[in-house]
Amino acid sequence: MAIMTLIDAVRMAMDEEMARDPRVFITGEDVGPRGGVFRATLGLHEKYGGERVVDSPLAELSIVAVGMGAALADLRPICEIQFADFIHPAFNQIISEVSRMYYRSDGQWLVPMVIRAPYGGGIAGGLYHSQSIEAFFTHAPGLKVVVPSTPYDARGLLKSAVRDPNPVLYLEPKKGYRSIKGEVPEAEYTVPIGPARIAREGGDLSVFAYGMMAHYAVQAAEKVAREDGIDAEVIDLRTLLPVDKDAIVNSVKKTGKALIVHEDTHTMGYAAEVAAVLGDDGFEYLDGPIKRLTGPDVPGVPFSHPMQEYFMPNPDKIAAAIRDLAAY
Amino acid sequence: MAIMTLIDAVRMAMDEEMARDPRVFITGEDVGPRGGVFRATLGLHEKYGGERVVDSPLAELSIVAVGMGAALADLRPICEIQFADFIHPAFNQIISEVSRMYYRSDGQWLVPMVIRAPYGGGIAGGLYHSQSIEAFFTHAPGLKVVVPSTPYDARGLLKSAVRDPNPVLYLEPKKGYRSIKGEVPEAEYTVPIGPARIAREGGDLSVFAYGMMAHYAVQAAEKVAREDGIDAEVIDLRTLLPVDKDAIVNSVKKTGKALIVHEDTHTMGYAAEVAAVLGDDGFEYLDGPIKRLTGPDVPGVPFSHPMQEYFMPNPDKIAAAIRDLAAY
Amino acid sequence: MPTDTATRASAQIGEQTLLDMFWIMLLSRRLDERSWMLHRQGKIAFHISAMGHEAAQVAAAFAIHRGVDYVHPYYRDLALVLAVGVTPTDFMMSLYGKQADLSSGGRQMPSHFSNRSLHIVSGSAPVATQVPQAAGLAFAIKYKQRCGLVDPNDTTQPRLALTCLGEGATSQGEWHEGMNWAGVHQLPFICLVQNNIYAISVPVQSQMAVEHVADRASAYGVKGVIVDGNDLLAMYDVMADAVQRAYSGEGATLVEAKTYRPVPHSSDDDDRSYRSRDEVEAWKRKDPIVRFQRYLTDEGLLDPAKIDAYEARARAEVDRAQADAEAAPLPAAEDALGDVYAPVEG
Amino acid sequence: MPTDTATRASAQIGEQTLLDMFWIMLLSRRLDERSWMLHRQGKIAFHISAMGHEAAQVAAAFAIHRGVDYVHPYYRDLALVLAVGVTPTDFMMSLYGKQADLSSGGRQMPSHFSNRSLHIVSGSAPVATQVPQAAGLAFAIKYKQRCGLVDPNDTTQPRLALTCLGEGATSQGEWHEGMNWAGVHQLPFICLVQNNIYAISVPVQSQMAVEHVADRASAYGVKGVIVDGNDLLAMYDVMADAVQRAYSGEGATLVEAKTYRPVPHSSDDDDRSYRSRDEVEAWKRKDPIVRFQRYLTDEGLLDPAKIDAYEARARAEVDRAQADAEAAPLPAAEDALGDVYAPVEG
Ligand SMILES: Cc1ncc(C[n+]2csc(CCOP(=O)(O)OP(=O)(O)O)c2C)c(N)n1
Ligand SMILES: Cc1ncc(C[n+]2csc(CCOP(=O)(O)OP(=O)(O)O)c2C)c(N)n1
Ligand SMILES: [Mg+2]
Ligand SMILES: [Mg+2]
Repeated sequence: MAIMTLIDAVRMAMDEEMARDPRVFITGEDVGPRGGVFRATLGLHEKYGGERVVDSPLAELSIVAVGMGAALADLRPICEIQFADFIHPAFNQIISEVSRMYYRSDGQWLVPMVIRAPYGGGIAGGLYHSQSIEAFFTHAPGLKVVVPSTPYDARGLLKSAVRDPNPVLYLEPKKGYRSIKGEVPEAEYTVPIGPARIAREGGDLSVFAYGMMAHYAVQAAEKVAREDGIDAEVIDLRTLLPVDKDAIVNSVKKTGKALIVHEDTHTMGYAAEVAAVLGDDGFEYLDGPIKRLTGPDVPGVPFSHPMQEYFMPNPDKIAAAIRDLAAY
Repeated sequence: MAIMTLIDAVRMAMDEEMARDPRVFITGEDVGPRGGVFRATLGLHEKYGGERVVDSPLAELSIVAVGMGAALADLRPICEIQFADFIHPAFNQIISEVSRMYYRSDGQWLVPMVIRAPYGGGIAGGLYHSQSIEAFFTHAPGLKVVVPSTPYDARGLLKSAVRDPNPVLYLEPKKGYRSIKGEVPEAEYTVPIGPARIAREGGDLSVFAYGMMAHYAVQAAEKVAREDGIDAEVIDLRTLLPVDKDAIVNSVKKTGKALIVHEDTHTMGYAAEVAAVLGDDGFEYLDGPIKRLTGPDVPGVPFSHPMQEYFMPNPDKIAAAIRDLAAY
Repeated sequence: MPTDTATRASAQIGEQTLLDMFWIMLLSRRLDERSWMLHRQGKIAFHISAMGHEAAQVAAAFAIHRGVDYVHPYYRDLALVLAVGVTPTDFMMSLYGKQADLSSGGRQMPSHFSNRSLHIVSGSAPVATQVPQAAGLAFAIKYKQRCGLVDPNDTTQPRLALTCLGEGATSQGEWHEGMNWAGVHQLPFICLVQNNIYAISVPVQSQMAVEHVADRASAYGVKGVIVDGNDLLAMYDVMADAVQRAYSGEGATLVEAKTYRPVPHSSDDDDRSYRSRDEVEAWKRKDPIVRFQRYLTDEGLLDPAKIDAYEARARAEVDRAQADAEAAPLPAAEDALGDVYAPVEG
Repeated sequence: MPTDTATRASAQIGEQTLLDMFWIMLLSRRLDERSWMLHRQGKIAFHISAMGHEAAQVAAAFAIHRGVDYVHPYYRDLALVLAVGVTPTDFMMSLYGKQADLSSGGRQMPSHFSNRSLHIVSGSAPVATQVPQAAGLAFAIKYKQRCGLVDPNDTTQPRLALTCLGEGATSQGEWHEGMNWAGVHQLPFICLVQNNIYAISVPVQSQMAVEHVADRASAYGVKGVIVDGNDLLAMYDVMADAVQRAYSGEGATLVEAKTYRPVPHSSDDDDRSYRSRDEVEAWKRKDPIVRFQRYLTDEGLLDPAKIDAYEARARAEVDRAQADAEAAPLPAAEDALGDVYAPVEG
């Protein structure tokens, strides 16, 4: 077991899959000699050559569309979107094309591709380098949306994504690229796409989160356990689409209360879906209102520090929300 | 009072606003001599000339972006997207630009524009001529999203949209363009963007809907009133963003039960937000699970009749859901 | 493309192939006419036509390795896909939204062609999305050759990607980006623009400030060629040259076929608001099928009796296709739920 | 553009204006250098530089009606916006994310310029989105003139829209669509591409298969011009011509300024992985400010003493701007919530 950062685990997964399957290639802006602006592909151009690690033009829709075409021809593209904020030009390709091809062709044509995108705030990136984009893409049946929060999962889920016959949008919590460290076995493994993970067991209430917020939720849970004796369960959702309804409902069956946390803005954020699942399938188990702790309804994460901090959820805000809910 | 179709009311609103304000112009594909593929702009090219009713290139992102630029220069564009399905190429412009300009410029720059788009299924349009797109755009603070369901509202809300200093996405339920008829006064009026409308008062449970589904919900409510003595309240949400939380919670305060209906697919559809609002702010009033009746989680509305009917909610399905919920 | 008649690629086409090309054009036309009629009869919900474009499409299909090279067509490509191997019955099944519709099982509207075994890629409705995808198909071809996954000379493998669209659709950013990839990576890629001078009602002058779509090729370092799309042999010559360039690694070609749609945009359209009847009639006189039939007659390959035989065969095929489609079952309602995710192995 | 020296537009520039142009370039450079230093000192989070691009930008600004014509800049346009009227203090406020940041109140990262009273439109980070918007601004100018909302000769009104971007950003569909509108509607629009041969690390050869971005102009029926962007006077000539075309209704111009960025892409970049130090050094020798300073010295407009005076003034302005920005308050945390919707009247 080695201790590894999240971004190293991402790179390791790509390296392994490229070594394993000559159909796997990478494209995106600056992924070549530069190794990506976050260095996720560092060394891969040197190792696999310019044929398989391809600097794309500065044009996201075609990064995705060319990847899709290559996937139709049975290659296994990994397309990097430099920042999740810049995926929007590719929206039409992802929504109208990538996610619908299998269905619209009656199961004839597969699109086995991965779209990787660093997402999230708290990094002084302002409106356009901080976005959470999962809400848009979890409304796209046919697509899978995955958000790893640990190096272990980052490696295992990305390997599963590359091998999945379906398109996978793989969102990497970039604030944690280097700050999140964790154990990663040397031996190969995969983590299945689909099931959520219990990040901390608890009986008093359930906190649902993913990405950076899964860490903050665990920190907050530890804090309220220490300080208030509240025993919160933390569910790291990991796969956002398809929704792991069982994991969501089962936790609340046990705890009776739910707090959903994300850094994305409030209205129509992913927490709405979790809340809606609970409001129906979990209704009988609920002992309190379903709470959402999210970014506020503003057009983006502001740059300047006080406003950014105001926007972002953090362990203290989560702990406060846990206490309020526990007291209900 | 004249009886008018929904599309005639839309056209009337544009005509009036163009006559009233020389800054109002229309652009979009085929909006000129052809009068739009649905004939929403019929006669306007003749009346106002090619300078003010402008056939655009076949390119949605620039229809929106050019409209935005013109709005920044203090014109009042009405941009037509031929089918809501084809708005996705403009996603980046709408999400990153149109909806964020006012915030990112600290209130300096306004984007007073309207984007009209016929949306919705049940018209044998298949995946790409049947889409509901409100879920994507109600996650865009800074934008307003409006869906009229009656000719009266269609005229009044569109006039408000044209005069609004903020960008408004105006979604027209195209299946009802000609089938929905209603009274429209001769005198001018506007309908404010924001408040929902009680389409049918009732005390037993609340049905939330919009667009074509608001009509179906009323039909279903009349049916269960007649056949089962269930007295359902129907709320036509009309403005989806910002969310009219008060109207949602107040209705359930009265009825204790909520059914949310839309024709869009299930996961992360707009019903999730309504359910989430109720799961928190409405929790204390709930006497039963929050139910969603929606299209299934498939990539689009299928073309062939049996599959399309299976996909689409209709008055019978809504009536059945009302009965189930009432019996809870 | 050599203009010298003898060395023209079309001069090498065998007689039977010329007749086959004629046959596909005719079959497409009769199938198309029947579809319009079925729509008028209220039997089908929608039809969109290839009429007037048949020569451009059939020549394009015959110039590639049909059924092997990738084709990513657009909704107007009925004649093209028939030439590649789609049958009138396949098409009729989609018109009627029947379960046996090979392209989508009735999920898509008609004319959203797809046939995986023929290497016809499923298209959507938003125009031009197929262009960067086709660049991706072409990218994969080159990738596989260069990374040793296939033998570049293996003719059982796709060696180019052909995609089609209308002139209006070139206004989309999608087209720009696809063309740019094709140019930067010198891909085995052919973009065939069928310029019928209208995008629904919008004339080409409101669409672009250049006279020819092919004028845009140079912006991508791609070869651009203009051709009379109603002249089957000229069209074949241009396509054959583009195919040769693709096969030999010389890169991408943008072919602009000048043509016309003598009928409304689709069964939902009424073209009287945007063009004169005189204009339509003038173009009808340039009909590509009439023109090629005349040529074949002049060459002694066709005569009235043979034409009658082809016509009878076309009618029979279209009749049978219609009958088969009408007799075929609709999809089950629950088929709406299928094929959202492919199963994960292992 | 006339090449004859005497009739060149730049020959008409008055001496004081030449010195003003020099001054803005110098001020931009010194402000830019200070910003890099502040980043190294950990005082600011981010800087992105105009270095090397100053001549292209300043010439562009001086050729238009500054503060009146619309400018929709990109993140590299520090010298351009300074020339239009943004102050070093304004810029420093944005570097420090202070409440007094005029462009965004601290909401945006630095170099997302905006100033409504100067007609500088707020930009975002996704590249090229400003291009079709600028076409919209130009569309509005023409609309207002043609619909009688303004007098075309009223020089207090904007008469053109200028937008800028890098060569890499022209790969975006957004650019294609904006250029297309500008061409179809013959808009008073200037697109200035600052071609510094890299998009972060990606060289222009991986970006496009044409040698010059200006080669793309013809695809839009737009005039394309290539110019040495490090030659202020040549740049001014080209821009003056483009402005004249815009003002007189002749339509849009694509200006490609060949230049170089001698520093990394931004404070987050390290350029050693993608280009040689030799290349960078060679370009540094073509520095546009050094070059123009030499020219002005040769012309007798500058001498070492005058240069020292400019340098001292620049240092003082930058010092004061920094001090003012450091002393200014941050936004309140709750300012995060403001300006989501403008209030509806009546
Ligand atoms: C993105 C998008 N916008 C609008 C439409 C609606 N639409 C369908 S075909 C068409 C015109 C296409 O014209 P052209 O590209 O010239 O092809 P043609 O039909 O003339 O062969 C339009 C506007 C669409 N399908 N996709
Ligand atoms: C849509 C989008 N994708 C990616 C980025 C990240 N990015 C910022 S600048 C840049 C390179 C721009 O290169 P170029 O257009 O040549 O301008 P330059 O910076 O060289 O002046 C990239 C890739 C972005 N800002 N927007
Ligand atoms: Mg056309
Ligand atoms: Mg550059």
